[in-house]
Amino acid sequence: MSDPNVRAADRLGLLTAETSEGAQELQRRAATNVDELSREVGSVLRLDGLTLDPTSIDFDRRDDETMIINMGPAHPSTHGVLRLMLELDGEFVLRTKPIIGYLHTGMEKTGEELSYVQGGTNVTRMDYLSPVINELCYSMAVEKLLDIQIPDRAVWIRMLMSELNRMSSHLVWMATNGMDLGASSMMIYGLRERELILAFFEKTAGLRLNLNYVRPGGVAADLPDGWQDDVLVICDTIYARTFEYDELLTGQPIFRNRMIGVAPLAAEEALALGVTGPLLRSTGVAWDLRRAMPYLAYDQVEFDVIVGTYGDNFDRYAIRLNEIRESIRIVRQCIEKMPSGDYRSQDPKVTPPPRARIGESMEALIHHFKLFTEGFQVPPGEVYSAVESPRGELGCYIVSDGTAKPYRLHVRAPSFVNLQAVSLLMRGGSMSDAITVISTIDPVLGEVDR
Amino acid sequence: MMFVDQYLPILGLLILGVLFGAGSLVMSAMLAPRKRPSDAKLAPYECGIVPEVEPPQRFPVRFYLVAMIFVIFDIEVVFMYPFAVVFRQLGLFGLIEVLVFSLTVFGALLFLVSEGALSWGPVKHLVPGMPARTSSSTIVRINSDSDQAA
Amino acid sequence: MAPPGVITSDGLAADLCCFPTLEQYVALVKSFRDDGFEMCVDLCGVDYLDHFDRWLPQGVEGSRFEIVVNLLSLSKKERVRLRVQAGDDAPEVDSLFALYPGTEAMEREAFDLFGILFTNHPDLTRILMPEEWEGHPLRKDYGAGRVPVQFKESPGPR
Amino acid sequence: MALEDLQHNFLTGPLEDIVRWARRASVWPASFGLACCAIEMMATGGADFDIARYGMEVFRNSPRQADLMIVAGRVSQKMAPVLRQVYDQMMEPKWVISMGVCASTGGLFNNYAIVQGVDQIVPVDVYAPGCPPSPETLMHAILTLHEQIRTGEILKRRHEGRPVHLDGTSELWTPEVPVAVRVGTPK
Repeated sequence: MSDPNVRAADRLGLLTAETSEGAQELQRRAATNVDELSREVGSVLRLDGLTLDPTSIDFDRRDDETMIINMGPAHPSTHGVLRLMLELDGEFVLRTKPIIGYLHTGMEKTGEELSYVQGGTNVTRMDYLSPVINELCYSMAVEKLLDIQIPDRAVWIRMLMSELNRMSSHLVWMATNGMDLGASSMMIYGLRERELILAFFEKTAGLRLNLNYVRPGGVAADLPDGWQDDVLVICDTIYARTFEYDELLTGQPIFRNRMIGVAPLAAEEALALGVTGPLLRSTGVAWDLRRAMPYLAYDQVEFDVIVGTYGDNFDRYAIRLNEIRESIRIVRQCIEKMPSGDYRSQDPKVTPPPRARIGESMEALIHHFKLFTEGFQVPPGEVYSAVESPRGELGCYIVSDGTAKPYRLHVRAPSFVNLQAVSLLMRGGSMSDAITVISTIDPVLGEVDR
Repeated sequence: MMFVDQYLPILGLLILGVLFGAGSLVMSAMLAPRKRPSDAKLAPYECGIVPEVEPPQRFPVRFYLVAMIFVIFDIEVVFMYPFAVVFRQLGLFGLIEVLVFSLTVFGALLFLVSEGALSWGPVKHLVPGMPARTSSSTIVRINSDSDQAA
Repeated sequence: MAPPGVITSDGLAADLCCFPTLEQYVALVKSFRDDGFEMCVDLCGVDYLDHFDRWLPQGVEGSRFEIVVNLLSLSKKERVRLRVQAGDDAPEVDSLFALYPGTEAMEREAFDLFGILFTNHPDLTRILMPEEWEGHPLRKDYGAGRVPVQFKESPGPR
Repeated sequence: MALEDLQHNFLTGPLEDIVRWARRASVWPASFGLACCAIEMMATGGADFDIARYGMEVFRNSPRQADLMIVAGRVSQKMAPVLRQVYDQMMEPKWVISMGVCASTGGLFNNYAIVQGVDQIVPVDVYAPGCPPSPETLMHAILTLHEQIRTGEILKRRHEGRPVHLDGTSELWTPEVPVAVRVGTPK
């Protein structure tokens, strides 16, 4: 692999032997150093107070008795291209090591080549289940750097769209979690409800996914007229349907058997691992950025933070199910309190002139042209802004050197950090638990690999 | 004569079986677009990864215990066949005999289950005294006024 | 609150920002942790090759590589950002694995994409790039690896 | 009257037509979801856009039982050998739909990490444009593939997938450009 620009085509010959990742893989016990071995076994964190391991599994099996297999990138239940190497003693998992990078798209490098105006399209493809929230985090960071205020209506539109996006992301999670546990009818219901939200996104932003709707300085376009009754229809149907899901899943013995008491996480372990979002709230820590560090207009809206009690899979399922209902409550309040006014800040540095004026005046045309080709200059400095994405705290760290392109764009992906809890949660569980653990952590590999 | 027509249907069935088996083999050989499978197709499928570590031959005992259960029931059924053919002539005596036989086999099953052959279920970490939880009873709602810090 | 010898400034974006030296780095993080910062939210590398003249408080001379650590206190609802100058050609920083086990993957990513070494890190291998990949992609001197696109200067239709 | 202009129907049709017609009817896709296009592929499999009407709702997870590989999403350099391995392990006859511009040409990400077009790794039959292609676009791509199967040769010798080199020359194989087919009205 001499020249980094060599495309895969020229090394096709030695391709099949190349799937092994050498040092990144799970090595035999003899070849792993002590810290790494204890981390993979998940014991470095497992506090002795929580003796959770059944006595029947002794964790220091000799190398030849255990089997190392990998739940590789092309696996139905790894929610994308996550590769997990598991050391199994028959059916029980002794060691786990996630190997990621199979969807690494070099987005942070591409982010440095795109101007601030174009940056949204790059960032929105990271967590492809909640694109609006990615763009929101990026735009808020840029606005903090530019130190500009956006009009009230834009704030409320952003909040409405990100809550709708949270609902659609949790619906996809309900669908895939049901499918992972064998309830494939849940897949059909979850995706069917999500189509309502995607139809509204298509009506507002023109696209179902990767909308590029939230931009630095406000939103791309105003809400379509008559949007209130669209959103009301969405809220009513999905609110009624959440009780159907509850009925479909919560009472079932198989579902309960595989979710209750499986893969618990304690608050200290979650904090030490830097885990955020529903995974952290399931351990009883009431930390939701929308409540703790309110951004947009979350302090003027009435909603509950859902916190679990036992920290196991069933709590994470219950949290996500109830968060859909909370999002519906927020969306209903957004409909009532939506202020009027312009949907984008009138600061000419950031917002292009309206289409109509371009035809008339030359300056508007030049201004429009310069803004979209070169983008706007951002004063030098650095900023870290964080929002609550359906998976946890999504942070965007931008360093700007005064030009129109960010000097360094780093996105703190919640799934990337939550994924580290895998070896801890799978410790001592059986293979079927491993599937539920991956599903309840809800990793989106687009943002894990960036 | 009686001898032939009694065994004729068995012969017919045998021929049909052979024909069907051979037929499908020949058809697939004829129609298959690619005769010799490439080495990739012979390799085991490990989610797209080419496995260098060949799977170990040693399997934990747990798998063999489950296999034992199958063997037990298999033998039981094999002995049931001749009984099923003549159970009318045997009458009550035959019935009791078979019940005794299946009870002894059931004893073997009980032993295996006590050995933990069937305890495969997901490993549960149940907190003692955990109530039966529903999706709304297991969560705590924190609204803005009762804002408890973490 | 910050221990002596560490220059703190309120930064441009109103977050508390500290600039510890390499020696004070782990000690400062430990003092923050005992001070109620329960979670290390983010750790990433930055390559300041083309932007050496960035704003730095006096007494801190900037180097090419920099490690930015983001700590979060859930009890006090505060964030603090630490920027450590990690050196120019062979950047080397202590690992925070002992204090915050959650930074293990972030440090591997900083090593993979920037080549910054972390002493006594349990498993310092690549995490995002293929194993035999040469070079650290996010460095400023690393080419973007662009393929000539058809309508620009490219060798004709593929 | 020569046999050619006889309007063949089910009874008198040649065996090849029937085999091709049968193959087209239930092409099972291998679930090879990578990125955002995978979510749209799931939505296509969902209730609203339902590809079950083409007999495709079963997303086989092992390549042994799959006929069609929908490469849904951007293929990174690390994933390229895995993609090739799964493709090799699929049974003949097999087809590939490259869903989305990232799979077809590297799309938005023209950088070191993404393989610029999956046709450098596996021979592609149909390219579905869009980022992500909406379920209707994917269904149109599937219908185009069905037309290709119905009218293509039955025992097409698929070369070992020699790749297309950057300089445009490819000694063994060039990606067959799908014939622009009017879908829906049978010939």
